[in-house]
Amino acid sequence: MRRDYTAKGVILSRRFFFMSIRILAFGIAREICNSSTIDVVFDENITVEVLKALLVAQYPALKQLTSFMIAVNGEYAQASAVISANDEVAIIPPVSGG
Amino acid sequence: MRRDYTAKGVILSRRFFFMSIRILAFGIAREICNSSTIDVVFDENITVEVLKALLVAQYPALKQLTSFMIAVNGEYAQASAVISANDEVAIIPPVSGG
Amino acid sequence: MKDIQITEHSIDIASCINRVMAPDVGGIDVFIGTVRNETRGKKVLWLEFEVYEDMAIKEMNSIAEVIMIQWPVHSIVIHHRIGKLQVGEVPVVIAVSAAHRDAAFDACRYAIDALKQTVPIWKKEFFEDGAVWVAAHP
Amino acid sequence: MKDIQITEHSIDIASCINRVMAPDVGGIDVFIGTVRNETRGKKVLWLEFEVYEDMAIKEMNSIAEVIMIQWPVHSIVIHHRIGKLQVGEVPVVIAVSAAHRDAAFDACRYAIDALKQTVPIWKKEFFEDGAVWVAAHP
Repeated sequence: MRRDYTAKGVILSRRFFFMSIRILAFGIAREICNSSTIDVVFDENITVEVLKALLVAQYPALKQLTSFMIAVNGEYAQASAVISANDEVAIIPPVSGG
Repeated sequence: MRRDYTAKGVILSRRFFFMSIRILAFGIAREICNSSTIDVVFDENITVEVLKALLVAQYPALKQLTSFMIAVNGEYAQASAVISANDEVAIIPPVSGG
Repeated sequence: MKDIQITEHSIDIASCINRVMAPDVGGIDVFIGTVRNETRGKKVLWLEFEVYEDMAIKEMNSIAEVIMIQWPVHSIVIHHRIGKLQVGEVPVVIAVSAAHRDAAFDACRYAIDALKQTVPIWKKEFFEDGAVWVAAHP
Repeated sequence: MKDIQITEHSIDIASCINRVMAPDVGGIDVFIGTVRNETRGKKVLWLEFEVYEDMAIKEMNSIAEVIMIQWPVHSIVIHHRIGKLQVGEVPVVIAVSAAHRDAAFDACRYAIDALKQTVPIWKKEFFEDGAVWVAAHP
């Protein structure tokens, strides 16, 4: 069975389950994903860059945003940063506080 | 009688009396002149520049100020401005509000 | 001293100002954001602010820390309100005190500019004909 | 709208801010001057402010008018206190509101800079060993 790159409580894996993370979604990202949390499962450590690509594949409307960032443990993460098992990961669409 | 260039209610004239003005003095100028008003009498229209020279001659401590300006009718006056009979004239030492 | 808060209640501007006052302070600059009744010619009915609170508090603290390194300031207060706000209400108050006013002005302006760029807070504008997440789309 | 005042009583900061608020305002910048407890390393006991009131009001009005020509601001309040002020008290409050914050910041800073350069108000600092008119001598 190959169910590649799907999300929302399902499998993002080619091989066997290895790591499950919960992604927080805020603002317009929450609306695009239709949920304030998305549970995803990976079979290996992935980078922020790969996660963004997976998210865009799953939720194409994210591509239409001015930009979106990924925060890991409450801090903006670089594209090359590796996401680990117990990290708190969040989708940060363009901020507009103030 | 020649009482040239004296102030404080006396005569700043070589010839006959012609114009009397009251000068307001504020801040350190008030302390230097030892009064908040100085009455001076001129025998002809004078410029701000001449008035300043007369004041410095009478109150040499004014020369030690960082600077001082003359206001005529509540506005900063240019050196070349001519003072007229009913003008309100003021000595404005360096301001320090705020 | 820094005082960073996110609240669902109305911000007490006077108390923000009192917090940064001190005998060795000579100048205070305060920025107050207010909800405007229109944006790009469209009438705004109300706003809703959403926050990623843990991260927002972190980012606001880090803005205050950068300021304290960069300018000789005495105290910084940054209070941001979230939830539903009506026209005229106050989403944000930033107060910065310093011995001399230049530092207070520079730091306060830096704070609101940085807040608008990095703090994970999102504003949704509600119009008569719909709603828009500000800055979301090009 | 401009509201220019010179007063012998303590300035009501909250009311200065309320005066510049409006539904079409998006940002308010407020400058609050406070009496500092020291100047060039010397302990200040209190200050006394003297004013040439008619001219000061004129100059403050003209600062506000220049601002209204130069920046798209909504309202300006400039209140200056005179007489004897203790450490921690507030000699001046300037509040500027605008649709967008840049104008409010620029105009508020211009206002306090201009006020300190042109408005005929004089400050005497009282120390344990005497008193000095600020800026009077080089």
